[in-house]
Amino acid sequence: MGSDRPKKYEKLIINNKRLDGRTLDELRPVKIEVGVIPSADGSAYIEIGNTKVLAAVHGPKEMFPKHQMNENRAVLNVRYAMLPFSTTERVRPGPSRRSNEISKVTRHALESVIFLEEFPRLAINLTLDIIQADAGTRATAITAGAVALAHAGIPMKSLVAATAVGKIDGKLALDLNGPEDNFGETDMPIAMTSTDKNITLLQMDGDFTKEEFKKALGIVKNSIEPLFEAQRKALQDYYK
Amino acid sequence: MGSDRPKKYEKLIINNKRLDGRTLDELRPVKIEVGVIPSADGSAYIEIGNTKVLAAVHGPKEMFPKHQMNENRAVLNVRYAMLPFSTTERVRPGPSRRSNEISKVTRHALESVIFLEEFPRLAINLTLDIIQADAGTRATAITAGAVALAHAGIPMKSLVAATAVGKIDGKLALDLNGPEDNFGETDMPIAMTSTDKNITLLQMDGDFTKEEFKKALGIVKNSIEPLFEAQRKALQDYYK
Amino acid sequence: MGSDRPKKYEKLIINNKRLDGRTLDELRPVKIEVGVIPSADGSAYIEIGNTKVLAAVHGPKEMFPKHQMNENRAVLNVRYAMLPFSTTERVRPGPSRRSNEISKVTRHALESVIFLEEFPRLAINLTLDIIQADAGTRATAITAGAVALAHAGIPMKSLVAATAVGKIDGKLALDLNGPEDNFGETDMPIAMTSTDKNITLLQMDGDFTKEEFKKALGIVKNSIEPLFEAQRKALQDYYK
Amino acid sequence: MTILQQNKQYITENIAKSRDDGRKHDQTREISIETGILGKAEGSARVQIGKTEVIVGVKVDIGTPFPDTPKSGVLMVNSEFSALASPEFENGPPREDSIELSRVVDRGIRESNTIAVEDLCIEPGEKVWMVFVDINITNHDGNLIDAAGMAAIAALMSAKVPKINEDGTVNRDGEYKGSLPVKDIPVPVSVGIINSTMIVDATKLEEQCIDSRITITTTKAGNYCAMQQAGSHETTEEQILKIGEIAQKNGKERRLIIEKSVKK
Amino acid sequence: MTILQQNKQYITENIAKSRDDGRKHDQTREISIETGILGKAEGSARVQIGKTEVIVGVKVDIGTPFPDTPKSGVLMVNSEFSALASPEFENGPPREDSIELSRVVDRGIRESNTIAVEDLCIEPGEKVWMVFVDINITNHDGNLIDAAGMAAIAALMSAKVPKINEDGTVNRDGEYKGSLPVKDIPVPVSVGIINSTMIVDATKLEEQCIDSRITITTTKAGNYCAMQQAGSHETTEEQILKIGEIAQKNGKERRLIIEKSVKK
Amino acid sequence: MTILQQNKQYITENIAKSRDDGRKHDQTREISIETGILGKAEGSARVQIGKTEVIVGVKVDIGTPFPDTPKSGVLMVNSEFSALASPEFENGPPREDSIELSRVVDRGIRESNTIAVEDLCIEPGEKVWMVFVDINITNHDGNLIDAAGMAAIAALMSAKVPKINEDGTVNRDGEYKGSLPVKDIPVPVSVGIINSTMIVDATKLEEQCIDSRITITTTKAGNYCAMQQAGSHETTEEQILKIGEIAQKNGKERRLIIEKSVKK
Repeated sequence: MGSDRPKKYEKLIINNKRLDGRTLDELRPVKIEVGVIPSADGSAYIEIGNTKVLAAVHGPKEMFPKHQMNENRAVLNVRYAMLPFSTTERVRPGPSRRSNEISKVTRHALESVIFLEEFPRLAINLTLDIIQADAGTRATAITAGAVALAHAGIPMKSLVAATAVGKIDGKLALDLNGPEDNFGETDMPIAMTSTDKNITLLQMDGDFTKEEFKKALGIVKNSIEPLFEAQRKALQDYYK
Repeated sequence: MGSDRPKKYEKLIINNKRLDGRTLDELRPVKIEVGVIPSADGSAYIEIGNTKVLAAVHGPKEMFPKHQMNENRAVLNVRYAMLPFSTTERVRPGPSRRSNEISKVTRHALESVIFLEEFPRLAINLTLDIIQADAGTRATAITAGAVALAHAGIPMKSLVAATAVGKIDGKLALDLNGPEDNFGETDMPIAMTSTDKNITLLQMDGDFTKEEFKKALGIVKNSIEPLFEAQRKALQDYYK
Repeated sequence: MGSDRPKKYEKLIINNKRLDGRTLDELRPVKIEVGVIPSADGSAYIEIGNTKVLAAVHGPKEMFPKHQMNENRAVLNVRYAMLPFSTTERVRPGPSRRSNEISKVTRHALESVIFLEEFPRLAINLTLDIIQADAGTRATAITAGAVALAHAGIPMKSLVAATAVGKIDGKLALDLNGPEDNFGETDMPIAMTSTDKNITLLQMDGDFTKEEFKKALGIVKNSIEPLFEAQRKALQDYYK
Repeated sequence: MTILQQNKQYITENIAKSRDDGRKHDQTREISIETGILGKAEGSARVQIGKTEVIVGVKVDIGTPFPDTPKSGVLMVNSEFSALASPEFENGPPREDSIELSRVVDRGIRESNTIAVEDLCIEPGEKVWMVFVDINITNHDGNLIDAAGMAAIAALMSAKVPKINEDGTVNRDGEYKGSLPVKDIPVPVSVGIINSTMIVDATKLEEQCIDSRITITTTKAGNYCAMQQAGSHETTEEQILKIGEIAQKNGKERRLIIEKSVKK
Repeated sequence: MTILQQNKQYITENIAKSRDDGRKHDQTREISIETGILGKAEGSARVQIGKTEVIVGVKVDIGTPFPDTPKSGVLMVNSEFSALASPEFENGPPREDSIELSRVVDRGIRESNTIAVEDLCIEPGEKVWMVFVDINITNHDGNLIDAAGMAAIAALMSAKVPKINEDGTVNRDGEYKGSLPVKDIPVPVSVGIINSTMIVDATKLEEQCIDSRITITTTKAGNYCAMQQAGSHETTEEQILKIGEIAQKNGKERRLIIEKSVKK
Repeated sequence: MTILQQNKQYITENIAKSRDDGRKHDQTREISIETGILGKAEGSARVQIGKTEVIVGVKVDIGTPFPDTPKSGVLMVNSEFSALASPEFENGPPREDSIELSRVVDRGIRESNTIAVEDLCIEPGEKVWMVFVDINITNHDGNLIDAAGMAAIAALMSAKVPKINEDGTVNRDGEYKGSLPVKDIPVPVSVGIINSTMIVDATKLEEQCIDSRITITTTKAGNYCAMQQAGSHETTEEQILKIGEIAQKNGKERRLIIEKSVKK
């Protein structure tokens, strides 16, 4: 947040439009494809703006290692990884502290909608590979993960989609892209259920007054629907 | 041993007194408190001079991993660690070759007085965190560990306490402090049982003639009693 | 391959003789001794030129960790390691990507001649320590490994020996030594069975035309016999 | 049913009416903070919230800046869950929880600009101050993030910057240039939701009954600078907004305790 | 017998006559190559052989040369077997196979002098180009080495070298000096032997029946530049020589597909 | 009772009268030392004590001094317990024992000032000699520390320091400046106590019966420079003093063997 800005990003909002032409409460273009990984039980490919993610589900299957088994419900394992070539600076392969934390919050974001109790002692493994990163990788991964789980036939109460709302040049804006994330003041990733718009992921970095926070939550709630539509359409297209 | 000395440590002994005012066979001030960690089965906090250690015992409890279980007796696991902020230069978190070796000799120093055969197949876990290090951390940890084991109700034949005897400016001195350890010639950590003054830990670095060695052992034997008294008092105070 | 050559290696072949006096299809001197490691079930020490390798076999014995057990046959575990002092530049202790790959191809090179199906659920462990490295360490290790397996009484269809054939100064040459490996164009390690001269290891780096490749294979086939003889003699000498 | 399961059921069923230890839903256990407790660290603090205890040490050293930020010092927050603190930490500490805790504390400090890394520059591109904040859990009875967050900021506020010797090394003889420049007092407040009831400062036993935990860090100005939701249950917008208010109120109270502890 | 065992038995018994998917013994599944698919990598390619899919990204950065080769840049080939790609990769990826794959691909490129590391020198002893070739398996249906090898060379051929900014850093705004100098097109061809029958481009199921696998990499000139045998069965000299010919023929065909994919 | 247990019982009961292999209590098995056995190491030695065998290689290289000791070279002692040497080393080597062994050997060398690190300075703050002493256990039949300690000092005494090339790199063509400056000959002697009986040079089987092991390293002058007690039994002051005398006597004898091995 707030490092030295190159000239071309001196202003991120001009005439209430952002540099990529979007309005302040507009999502980036979204594209979702289902069933892209034949050997997985469920899979999805997603593009949100320039962020590209592959999601695959294997399971429900035997838990390994066994001592992590839960007698009463399935365990959801989530592995989020930025591939080495996904960003401007090469990412060292292997888990990092950042990817560990994101795997955890992503797991929490999706667990609440899965009927895990239907598969005691089993594991559901969700792998999320960030192919290309341009802000919002965890939100994009969650949106893809929910589709891959549905495609795998895992019973779910609801879909989940995620995006971010932030503050750039002092104004609230939905679904930050790369430069907006780098040079903006605040970033708040949020995941919501499709049924009730309940919140399953909430993180925030930066600065929000109480009023800004309330308004930011409202923007997401009012503008997230296209993500659910894209999820449903991708699943319908697959089964057509 | 023997690196360049700053001016203030040019002489470590003046008129048979050390820089902190102690005589050559005098222990540093000792303070022990029992039961400082509520969630542990036994615990102790100790200060010996400026060295500060926390000790906690969990167990006897199920052994993990199972394949390290001993059919005939309990296994004592000892984890000695210098916390990152315990010394002038920050210590990298995680085990080191040094802490591995000290964990081993500390385990040996305490095993001989525990009736391990009373708890076949179980584990007794002793954690020793060095909060602040000013020479003698392993000796101080052993002294604290014995108290924590007693507080946990582990049956023991005897208490064990430890200190060091060294050679500074050519003279034998008991319980070296930081500068004495850094600029002295020899350091010999020793642990003894309270009942027979038998030796359960012996290490030595530096230079001792046969006569110095004999004299050094005698100094410890004659001057270690205050440590046992402090241990007993701490345990009594706790149960008062 | 092909880095800047010091003066003394400007020519690797003079009058059809190599710098160490060998002809192009001549092996380096070989020396094998059996039973050098008393605590192992089978062992061998080998020198091929200046390359020196210790091989030891433990087993057949219980598999650890158990989940790698094979119900139908023994598992051959191979550990190839360059000791830290084996080369001009010190080698960091511990497995590397290179040693991992070599352990794998070495395992493959030997598995085909062992009656693994005679020992279901068990492990045969082969350790190969490179004491001194002067080209051909994997080939030398395979030749030693086969002898150690035989010495351990593991039933085998055939012996296996390995060497390399390469291209130096444009000509095919057998069993490259250190400078020939460093300054030559091509290196092809090969392992063969003693019974049928079948191939159980083949790797190649460099440049071979189809004709060179065929000729290279022929050179090995025609000149490898002394290695089998040395293996047999070492085993006979041991049992004498 | 195991005793633990019985306890959990009891707590879950009764939480709307009363808490196990008699506290009000928005009541924090007694907080005690002591700073300057460690002789070899440039800053330090011990925080106790009920039986939960955390020690933080701050080490200040000279290092080289990262190539892409030549004028910025380095702030590192690390945490270790010592096997001392809980029987559950013995078979390997909970890596994921430990990473999350340190990252949430780190973000609170970083995003509130409490430590401006530009202030830590000594010589651009060559030498900067490196500030290590090491969190050590000493006893775990719940609410570790709040305890760690308070201990971290108290330790930073108590920290001194050493003088630099003539040969460019850090003076380790106890001579200081002054205090570490600390601009804000970020305070994390974690709220647990059990069966739709919101509680502040959950004990370890209560945490085992929690559906969701939301941590919100507030600044002196009362603004939000970091948030983190955990747990596998949904929360509603209304709950989140309410938690924001709880965090402001409790954050303010705790900030006073922190300020007092550093002054004395 | 499990279904897998039945499948394996069926394949093994019938392979001399016919392959499961009707292909001829020396026939490769349909190959599709797309380059320039990644916006943040200097070079990239996706290769599909049947259902097998591999993505390779090439990152180009400035670094310091190794002390013993001050005039040489650095080429690094790395591979990750993502848990995405196969149920077998989930309990820890097959480290040994992953290392072997990247080393075989690396040797094909290195030994054919495709990238001359001397061409990557910027300032001897000080600054060189570092080229990272990262292989990611996206779906595993057999023949990973061939797919990875083709993707790696296609990605390198499509790669650009960034301009250097005035302050010596890499230009990351999409301004390029030109293409990465690529001198050859090494192509690995793997041949599996099942019951003495040689097959090209084995599927995952076929690979489970394989006695031996020999991979031979050929250059534009049709020469061999790298070989690797795997599997615990012996092969004969005749088989190896035959496989050399198969590798030449198939290598030539695949090279054309690669060249076409990069030109478009 | 297993055979091992029967053996242990037999040894324990009879040790006061006689040892399994007929040796006297203070008698060491036959020692054989050979130096200069490795062509690529600057120094090397193989030590056999009975069936126990240890190889040590010394590598000498140029490196940068640690910032806090700019005028001192670096001495590193490392040990690997190869899976070769014992069936017990196969499921992961005994890390703790390996660390202890190398640290006890290291302390013997370091505390006796055998290698004065100041003598290893080439250019203060810039370049120093780094001496790596790598211990490799080849066959384990007990008394590893003594064998390793003897091999380490013999290898150091046989070690040469390479010439430095004009470009500042180490000459690796076998041209040497001279011997490594070695000032003392520290010798560790380990004494085991079984049922109050003290024995020197325990075999692996005897080690399994040992209550305590005390290792004392002596210098040429007969002084003690390093000690290490192991084992979970108490020892008395009298025992320790007696062991000191045993270490002096045996150390003197072994020192002669080492000296002879290096001279020839």
